[in-house]
This record gives sequence, C-alpha cells and structure tokens, in this order.
Amino acid sequence: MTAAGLLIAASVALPLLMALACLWPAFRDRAADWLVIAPLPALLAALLARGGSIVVAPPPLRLTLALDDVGAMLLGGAALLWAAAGAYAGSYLRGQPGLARFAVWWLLTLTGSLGCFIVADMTSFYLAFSVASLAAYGLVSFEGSTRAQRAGRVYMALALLGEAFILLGFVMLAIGAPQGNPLIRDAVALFPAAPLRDPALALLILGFGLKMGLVPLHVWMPLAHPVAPMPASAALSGIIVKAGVIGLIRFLPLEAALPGWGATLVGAGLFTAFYAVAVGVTQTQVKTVLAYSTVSQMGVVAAVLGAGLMTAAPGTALLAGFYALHHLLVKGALFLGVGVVMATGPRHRKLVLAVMAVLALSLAGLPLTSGALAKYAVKPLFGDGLAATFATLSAAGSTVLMLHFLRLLGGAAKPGAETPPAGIVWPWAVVALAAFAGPWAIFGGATALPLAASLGAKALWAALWPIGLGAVLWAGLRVLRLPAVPEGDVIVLADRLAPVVARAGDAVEQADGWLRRWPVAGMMLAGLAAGLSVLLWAGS
Amino acid sequence: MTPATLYGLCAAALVAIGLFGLILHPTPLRKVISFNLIGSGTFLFFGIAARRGAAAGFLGDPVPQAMVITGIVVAFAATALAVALLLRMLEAGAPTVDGPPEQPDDLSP
Amino acid sequence: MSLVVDLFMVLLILTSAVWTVLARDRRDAVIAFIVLGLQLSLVWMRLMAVDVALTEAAVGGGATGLVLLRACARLQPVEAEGRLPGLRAQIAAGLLCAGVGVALAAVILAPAAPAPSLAPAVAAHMDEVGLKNPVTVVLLAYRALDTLLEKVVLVLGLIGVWALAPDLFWGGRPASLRAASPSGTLTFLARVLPPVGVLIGVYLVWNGADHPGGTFQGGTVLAAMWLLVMMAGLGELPETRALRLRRLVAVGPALFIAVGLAGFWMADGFLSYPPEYAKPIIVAVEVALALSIAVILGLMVAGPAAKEPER
Amino acid sequence: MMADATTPGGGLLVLALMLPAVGMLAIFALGLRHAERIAHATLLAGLAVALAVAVKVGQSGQAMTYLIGGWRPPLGIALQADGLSAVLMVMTAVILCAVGVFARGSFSSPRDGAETRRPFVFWSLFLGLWSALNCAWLARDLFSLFVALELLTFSAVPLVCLDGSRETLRAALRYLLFALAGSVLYLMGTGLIYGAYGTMDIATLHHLTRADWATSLALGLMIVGLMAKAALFPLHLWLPPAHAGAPAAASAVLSALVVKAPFVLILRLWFEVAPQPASTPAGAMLAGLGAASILFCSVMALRQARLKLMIAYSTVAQVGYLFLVFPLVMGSAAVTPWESVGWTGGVLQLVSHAFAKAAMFLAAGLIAEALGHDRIADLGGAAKAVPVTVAAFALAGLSLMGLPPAGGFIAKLMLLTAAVETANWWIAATILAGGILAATYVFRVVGSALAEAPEGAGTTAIARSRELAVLALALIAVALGFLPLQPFDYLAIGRGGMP
Repeated sequence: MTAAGLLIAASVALPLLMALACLWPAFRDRAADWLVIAPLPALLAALLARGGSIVVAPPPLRLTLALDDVGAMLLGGAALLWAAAGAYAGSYLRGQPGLARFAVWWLLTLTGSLGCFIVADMTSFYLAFSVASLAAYGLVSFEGSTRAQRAGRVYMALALLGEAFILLGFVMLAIGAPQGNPLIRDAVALFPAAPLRDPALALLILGFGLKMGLVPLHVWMPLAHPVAPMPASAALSGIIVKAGVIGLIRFLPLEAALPGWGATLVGAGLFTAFYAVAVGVTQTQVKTVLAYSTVSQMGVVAAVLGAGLMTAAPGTALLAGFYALHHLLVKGALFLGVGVVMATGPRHRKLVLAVMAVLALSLAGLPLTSGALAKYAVKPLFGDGLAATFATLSAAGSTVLMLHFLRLLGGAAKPGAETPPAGIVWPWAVVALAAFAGPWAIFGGATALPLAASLGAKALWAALWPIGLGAVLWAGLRVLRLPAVPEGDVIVLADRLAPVVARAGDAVEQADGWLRRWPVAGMMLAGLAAGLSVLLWAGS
Repeated sequence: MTPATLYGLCAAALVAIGLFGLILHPTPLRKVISFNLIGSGTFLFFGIAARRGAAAGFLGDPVPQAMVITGIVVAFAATALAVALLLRMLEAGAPTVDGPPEQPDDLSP
Repeated sequence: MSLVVDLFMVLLILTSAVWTVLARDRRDAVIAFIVLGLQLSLVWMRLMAVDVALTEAAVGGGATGLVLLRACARLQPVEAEGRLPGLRAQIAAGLLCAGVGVALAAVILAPAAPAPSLAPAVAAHMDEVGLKNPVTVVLLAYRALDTLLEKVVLVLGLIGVWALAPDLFWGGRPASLRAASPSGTLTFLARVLPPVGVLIGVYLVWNGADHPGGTFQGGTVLAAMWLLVMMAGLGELPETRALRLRRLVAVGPALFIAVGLAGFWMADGFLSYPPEYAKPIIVAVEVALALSIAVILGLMVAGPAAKEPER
Repeated sequence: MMADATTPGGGLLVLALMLPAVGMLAIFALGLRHAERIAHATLLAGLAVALAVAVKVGQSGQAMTYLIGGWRPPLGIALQADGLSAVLMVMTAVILCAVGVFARGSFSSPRDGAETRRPFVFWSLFLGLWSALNCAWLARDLFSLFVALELLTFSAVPLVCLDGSRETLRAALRYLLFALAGSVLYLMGTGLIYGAYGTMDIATLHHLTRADWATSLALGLMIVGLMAKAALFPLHLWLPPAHAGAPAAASAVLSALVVKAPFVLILRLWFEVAPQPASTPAGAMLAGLGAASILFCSVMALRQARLKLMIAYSTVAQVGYLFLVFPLVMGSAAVTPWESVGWTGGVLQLVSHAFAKAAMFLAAGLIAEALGHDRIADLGGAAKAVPVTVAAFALAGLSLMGLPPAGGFIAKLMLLTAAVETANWWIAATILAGGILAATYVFRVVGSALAEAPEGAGTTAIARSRELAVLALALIAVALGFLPLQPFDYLAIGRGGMP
C-alpha cells in the first residue's frame, strides 16, 4: 500500500464520507460551504499519484483503483472544475431552500464521476458510473419546476436505459473471462476474440454514447443541462458527460483494429457534431445553446475514438482524453461565466464578455488558444480522407454555434446588476485560466507531438480558415429566419408516446384488477396446475 | 375394479366438484365448505394408497392413515379460523361476499 | 356383489357433494356437507381405516359441521346468499375442473404395481414401541414430529381465532353458546350424556394405544360433551384471559415437547422413548393431548372473546 | 445426501425448530406480562442456534442431519441442514431479530399489567412463524413440509388483520382462502406421490421418481399450489392488500421471509424430487411466469399511490426473479445445478431481497409513523424527520434496483450472466427491464421523501434504536454485494451425493 495508492483512494473516500456525514444534521446544514474541499484529494492525486494503484479488496472481489495517464489527465481537470464549481455553488445558491439536499446529490455525483477515472475493475466501474449517472438526477431536478421535473424524468429514463445497455455489454464481455469481476484491462484484452464481441461492442457504444449524447440519444442533454443551477450545469456538461468518454476509452479495444466499428463511430460522431450545431443555432436560451455545443463536441470525441479504432493508432486514448479535457475546462468556464455575465453591470461587462468570447471560440479551435492545440492534436488520427475534411469543417460549425451563443450572451443581464460577488468570480477565473493554460502545460506529455509545430504558419492557417468560414456562415444565417426547434428536438416525438404509455399503464392496472378477481385467479390456479403437469410430462 | 379404485375415482370427482365451488362461489362460507370438499377428496387419495398398500398383516398402510388424521385436524383448524374471520368481518360491517364494490366478482373484463 | 354397495355409496357421496356446492341455501349446503362427512366415515370403514373413520366422524363431520352451522346461524339474518356467476363462467370453470378430475382419475386407474407401502417397515419396528395400534405408533413414534407440529398448529389456530376479538373484549368470554331457549331434551341430554361421554372419551384415548381410537377422537368427544353443557346453559364459557384455561390448552403440547426433549437424556434423542417405559409415556402424553385438544376444539367452536372481561 | 444417521450436533436442528414453539407456548400459558421478554430471549437463543448450525455446516463441509426419534426415513422423519438451509436459517434469525428490536416500539406490553390483544397476538405468532420457517428450511419430508406450510399460514394470516379494520380483515380472509387452496393442491400432490412411491422422504424419492403421468401431475399440483402461496403472477391476488395492510413489523416478515418458504420448496421439488433431467418446457413456463411477474407487477408498483402497496407489488415482482432460475440452471454447463451461476444468483436474490424488503417495509412503517400517512406524493419532509430511515430505504432500494454495490446487483449480475451463457435472451432483457422499472419506483419515493415538507406538517419523533434496526438490515443487503461473483461452495454443501 503506497502513499500514491492511499491518495487515489482518498479521492473517492473523502467525498463519500462527506455525503455520509450529511446524515448528521449539524453537518448537513453547512455542507454546502464545504463542497470545495471534496475534490481536493483527487486534484492532488492527479498531480502526484500518476501511475499509482491500490487494491481495495483482494481477489476474488478484485476491487482495484489505478491512475493511468489518461485517467490522471481527466481526473485533474474534473477535480479542478468540481472544486471551483463547488465554491461557486456555495455563493451562488446561498440561502436557497433545499441547499442541504443539493449538497448531498452534489457529493454523490462527484464521488461517482471522479471514481470513473480511477477504477480499474469492471464492477467498480459500473458502480462509479451508476452513482454518477443516478445521483446527477438530483442536480437536474433540483429546481423543482415543471420544466426541471420533465428534464429529470427524461434524464432518468435514458440514464437507466444506458445503464442496462452497459450492464448487458459488461456481462457479455466478462463471459469469456476466467473469473468473476476481471480487471478492465484483462477483459478488454480478450475482447477482440470474445464470442459475443459484436453485440457487446454495440451495447457498450450505445450505453456510453448515450451518456456522451450521440444523436439520437442526446435528447436528454439539452433538457437536463440548462435546468440545473449554474454550477451544476457546469459539472453536468463539463464533467458528467466525460464518464461516457472514459467509458469508451477504457472499453473499446483500441489496440485492435476494428475498421467496421471504427467507421461506425466516426460516422455517428461527425453526424452528431453537425446535427447539434444545426439544432443549436435555432435555440434562444443561452444555456441550451451551450448544451448543444457539448453534444457537438462529444460527437467530435467519438469520431476521434472511432478513427483510432479503425487503425489501432497508438496514443488514441490519450489524444481523445486530451481533447475531452480541453472541452471539460472550457465548457465548465463557459457555464460558470454565464452566471458571472448575468451578475455583471455595464462597468466590467466588456472585460467579462471578452474572456467569454475567447473561451467560446477556443472550442472552435481559435489559434493560440488551447482549443487550437486540441484540434491540432487529434487531426493526424483522421488521416487525409473524407473524415478529415468533415472533422475540420466541424470547427466551422462550432464557430457558428459559439457566435450564436455570444450574441445571446451579450443580451443576457439581470436588471440592476453591478459588481458580481467575489464568490462566483474567482472560481470562474480559476477555471478559465486553467482552460487557457492547462492544455498548454501538458500538451507535450499527453500527445508526444512537437509543441512548436502547432504554432507554425501552416497550423495557424489550418485553424483559422474554418473559423473564418464559420463567421461567414453565421453572418449568412442571421439573414435567414430560422425555424423554432424545441429543446431536445426529437424528444417531442417521444412526447407523442406519452399518452400511449399512459394508456398501457391503465391497461395493466385494469388487467391486474381482472386477474385479481377470485374466479379468475381460481381458474388460473387450476389451469396452471394442469398446464404445468402436462408440460412436465410431455417434456421429459 | 377394486373398491379402492372406485373410491379413488370418487375422490377425483370430489376434488373436481369442490374446485368448482371454490372457484365460483362468491361468499367465503361456501368457499370454505368447498375447500373442505377438496380436502375430503384429497384425504381419500391417501386412503386409497393406504388400502392398496395393505401388507404385513395390516389391512392398510398405517402411515398414510396417520397423515390423514393429521390432515383432518389441520383442515378443521383452518375452517374454524376462516369462519371466525368471516364472522368478524360481519361484525365490522364489511360485506363478507368478496368483490363489490371495488372488485365485482364476475368474469366480464 | 360388494362392489354394487360401493357403487351405491359413491353415488350417494357424489349427490351430497353436488348438493353441497349447488344448494341455493347455505344451511342446506352445510347440512349436505355434514351428511357427506358421515358417508365418508363409512367409506373409511370400507377402506379398513377405522381410526380415520372415527376422526372423520368426530372432527371432519362433527366439529367442522358445528362450526359451519353456527356461522350459518349468525349469517342468516344479516346477509343474502351469494349467487354463482353467469353461465359462461360456470361452463369455463366446469370444464377446467372436469379436466383436473380426469387427470386425477387417470392416476388412480394406473396404480403402481406392486403397490408401494411402508406397512412392513411399520410392522418390523412395532415391538420397539410396545403398542399394538399401528396408527398410534406412526402418530406418536415414527412421525411424532408431524403430530407435535400439528398440535402447535392447533394452538396457533386458537390464537388466530382469539386475535379476532375487538381490543375492548380481549380476555373476556366468547359469545355464549347457549341456545335461545334450551329445550327440555337438550337440558336433559346435557345432564345425562356428559358422564357417559367423558367415559367414552377416556376410553377412546386409553384404548387408542392398542386398538382403533386415540387422542383426537377421545378429545373430540370430550369437547362435544363440554359444548353440550354450554349449549344447555348449564355452564358458562371461561374467560379467555384465565391462565388456568391457557395452561390446559398448553399442557398437551408442552408435555409432548418436554418428553421429546427428555429423550435427549433418557433415550436416543428427540422424541424417542426409553423402550421399557415407552407405552406409559405415550399414554400419558396422549391423555394430556386429549385434554388440550378437547379444550382447543371447544374454544375454536366458541370463537373469540365477545364480552368485556369482568373486573 | 441420504439421511442415514444423525450427525454430531444434529440436536441443534431440533432446537431451531422447538425453541420458538416453546417460546410461543410460554407466552400463551404465562400471559402477556412476559411476552416481550420471552420473545427477545427466544430471539437471542434462536440466533445463536442458527449461527452455530451455519458454522458447524461450514466447518465440516457436510450437511447436518437429525433423525427424529432415531427412526430412519422413509419410516421416520429427517431434519437436514445443508448449505442452503443454513444460509436460510441465519437469514431468518437475523431478520427476525431486527424486526424484534423494531417491534419493541409498537408492540410493547403495557406497564399496568393488563393483557392487551396486539402485543400478545404479535409476539406469539411471531415465534410461531419462526418455528414454521425453520421447519420449512430443515424438513426433508413432503408431509412434514405440508405441516410447516400450514404453520406458516396460520401464523401469518392473523398478523395481516392485527389492526382489525375492514380492509385488513378482508385481505386476511382472501389470503387465508387462497393459501388454503394452495395447501390443498400441495397435499393432493403428496398423496399422489405416496401412492406412487410409498414414501415422502425427499432423499429417497430422489432415486425413485419416474417421468410418468402420476409423478408429473403430483409435481404440477404441488408446484402450482406453492406458487399460489408465493404469490407468483397471476396468482398474486391476495398479496398486495395483505402485505400492505399488516403492521409494518409483520409486513416485513411476510414479504421478506414467508413468501420465500414456498419458493424454496419448489426448488427442492424441482432439483431433488423431479426426475432428472427436468422438463425444459415446464422450466420455461415457470420462468415465463416469473418474467411476467417482474414486468407486470413492477408497472403496478409504479402506479401505486400508497407506499406500502407499492412495496407489496414490488415483492411480487422480485419473487418473479427467483423463478427465472429454472431454465438458467438447466441450460448451464455446470456439472451439478448447485455449481451453476444461475443457482447461486437465484439464492442470492432470495437472500438479498429478504434483507432489502424487510428494511423497506420497516422504513415505510417508520415514515408512516413519523408523518402520519404513507401517500407517496406527500412524503416531503421525511428525509428531515427521519434521515436514517430514508437513507435505509434508499440503500434497500439500491439492492432492489440491482445497482452496485448492493446484494441485489450481484444477484442480478449472476442471473444475467447465466442468461447470456445459456442464450436465454428474453430472460436477460426481462432482468434489465425489471431493474429499470424498480429504479423508477424506488426513485419516485426517494425523490418525494427528499422534497421539502409542506407548510405546517407535524412529525412524530421516532426512537433511534428502531431506526438503527432498519438501517442494519439495509446495510446487510448492501454488504451482500461484496460477495465474490462466482458460485459459492457453501451453497453446495450437502449435495455432493446428488447427481
């Protein structure tokens, strides 16, 4: 048991203990003020304990935590954002009713989401993933409004569906493993030759893709992310979706070339990237636009992973992780920043908006920003074909969407706002800074690409022209009248199903009433006895 | 055909008749009586087995006979409990006929 | 020849059975059921199972019939008869039940040959117990556990019946069994029969060790005598909180368990008896059981407490 | 394994059977003043016996056997504790002890010494029930098992209508009548078995049974009779009102333990009495009913407005999972059924559901006591009033949903694995769908309990010891999730001799 191992264990243990401590009223009432410290062990672990591992329970349980490079990268980013958003929440939500409840859900979600990055065995992964998914329900539905409740219901239904996909996928994956609960590494090594490889892969992609918001499984995201309180939106859109990313990174057999599956993932990812932009520009709510942007960006990440899977390109996991980290920090800063903008009066408004503009365009790969680095890093994976073209064009899409966002943001303000409270400014500033500087700091270690080349004229041009194209497109779009697409777009189709579901429920209830009549049940009793006897007789 | 076989067929008929009453009678008292009919038929199955198993100088196998005695007593206790329950329902003002109003006891869906 | 008698018997039984189910009036149904009980005890005689015949007559027909009759009396003024549901349901249920009947008949018509039996095994070990009635030996030795548990069932059943008393009446007397105006005959019988009945009951218990008869039959006769006295208004039912009554109920099962546990020290283990004392021990247990059974049966017929306990 | 002789320490099995019965008689004969004390003393002693049996079975790796009166089956009756029985005994004892602690609050004897109905009836039947359960776990004789089932019914029914309200009386009568119908079918089956084989001893029958019509009909009648007592869909008419109407302490025992006894008997009939290999279509039929139970009654649970009714419907759904094991075990490549993942998963589901459901019903009882009602929609403020209880409910819910790290997760994972291994895709789909539905109905309650209290809603204080008893059960349900994912050797103890 090493110090590194203990630090890794502490990164999930501390938030979990804090959640448990909420059973104690004295702590519960003040828990919201302490949210900032919950992810600190994880932050330390990401900085100091890379490569460490700890076996929490020996075989046959095999509960194992381990921190590899991609895990550490995402863990660090997530922990930083959790800490900042936690501090932000303490100030932003002060005095709101139900704050203690919010803290409990927050801590549980945090535990699960950080756990996803460090667990090394399959059961623990499923545990961490489930905790993150399900506890986030409490954050989504926190406001209690009709809109929040609907979002919560849709979120829950799809999250549970995703869980089911993943569980079945895991079972199929583990069926070839010699013992119960194998390490993820061992199970995935057997994957390419597993008898149920294809259905298992399909289920895992569906399950994790749902969490990342691959179209058409994205419908919950534009509903759920905007209704949560601002810091929770930041965590949901920045961090929780990464549970899907880390899931794909961990479970796709990236070291074995599976061109068919890779191409499927690239196609689904790129389609998602453009689809989300197309719907996103029709939205009128600031936070909804950001949510669609997350869908779009996650599409790019899926495409990156798919491209890597096609050719078994080395380093795919790290590159995808790097891209995801960049999105995590930028999206977190953007959501936190929306709150700051709203609370800022005319005096400092320009400054805040300027920072937000850089952050937003960083998602499109604005040269010299961390976004450009991220795009630069994943570009070689796509090669030179059609996929590469589309991947590049997706930056133009992001530009359109982000310009749309900035325009909406410019008009958003709370009346009478003057100086935003320090409690929400500095967390935002910290995350924004990390979003700019962080990827630069770790670029070399993460990607093994020469940093200098990313600053060359060729790279700058490659980053710049899609943004220019995007700007032109955006200007063109402003002339058009865009249709009003409801949040969650195709979810409205599911709404039509609601009466059908309700009727089915009524039918079940009626059937139950009928079956529970004595004569019916009595006849069932006699009939089943006769039927079972006949089957026992005929079948043997 | 031996008497045992004949009474065995009679037992089968008793079970069928009792089952019919148990399924269809809406009042608990008649259900209890029907249950006792099925029980009587069931006990006769043991009796047939006992009679057919006559051996070792016994005119019937005593083991199933002993089981029937136990069974009869248990059936009595069940009847007494059920009757006490339905009388208590009567006192509490609940209709003992099961079903209405929340669950009419007919077959129409 | 005798088969004709049997066939006639079967027809009688089926008639009673059908009448029991189809009678409009619940009282008719109960009476048909009691008649059926008596017919069945004749069948048990035909099947050479005298012990069962006695039990069926005493408990199956007698005590059960009494319980049902009392229920009828209470229901009659209050509640309408239920009707069987419509023809469609009757046909469906009828076909189903007929199917079950045929399935059972098929088993009866294809008996295992040779018929399996534990009779030789029972006979082989009778000496070790020292009684001559094989059914009693099975009940109190080979399968004593069943018998013991079934006594526990009876006590639980009594608790279940008592549990139905309203809170206010807990511990009080059950509803009086006394007939509205006891006829002279009833009173006369209640004065004359009990001494004889008690004698018969004791005899049945005592006799059960070696001849047909036993605890249930004896206990039921004793219970019947007790109930007769109550119905004639010659005595009152005791309060259910009376500890003496409770101990009478418990004494049989308790002694049985105690003897069983004593077997750990005195014989080969639980519910085994030291060979030389087997018979007296079993008879003692039977007497205690008969007493408890008499009280339990009587109390179950009487029902839960229906009056406030007296101060 | 043939029960040839009493094994050392076999007397413990007798104690397990008789201690509660003696306690019950003592309460009856001595009156209420001592009821609670007698019950608690019996609980402690019985727990010790159960643990001793479990340890002894584990140490020897052999089943414990006791021949009553020294008579060998088929003439006599044998008690036997194999690995499964030992696990069930410990499960029963632990749950009853927790319920015993819980019930002190609601069934305490009055101080002034006058006997009252509710405590007297509760404690005496509570012990009677224990005797019945231990008998069901230990007896190896079909007729003794019949008596055990009757003991169970007679103890359970009056508990249902302890309140004496019209609805509960009616529920109790329905329960009694349907249970009796089940019993009589079971008894009919045993009669046919005796007619065919001349014995009731399970171990003897194991080597005798033939696949003829008499045996098939006997088994069909017995299994369906037991299904009625286990309330498997579509024979569940009696369960929801009965389990919802009983006092919480009784509901917990009924839902957690009582419905399990008939299922365990079905397991024994299927794997130990029925001629092997058992009929595949019949196994599929049982699993089909189980699947229908899961889906149908989960939807019903979702639509209930009252918490206790919801939990009761959830019991029917969860019992459905148990019936999935038949095709999963039969299709497995394991040498004996008890070495298959499906069997282990089924037993684990039984045990973890018992703990989780007991915790849930007790928690529902405390919530209802604290708030004065159990309408799911108005549970706001519960989390503030009884935080430990709501946490216990949520933990127990975790197990029902089949989420890690709870016992229900491991159970469902094993069943799922078995379903995938045997290519029973419809069973896999049902398990997953059932999990989603369970999560939905549990979340509905937890979400409502976490909401703010409505204005002016008063709450009643709850004794901390009772909350902790509930939490303990929920924690055990969760702790079961830390069992390794593989067939357990313990559950196969005592089955070596059976092919």
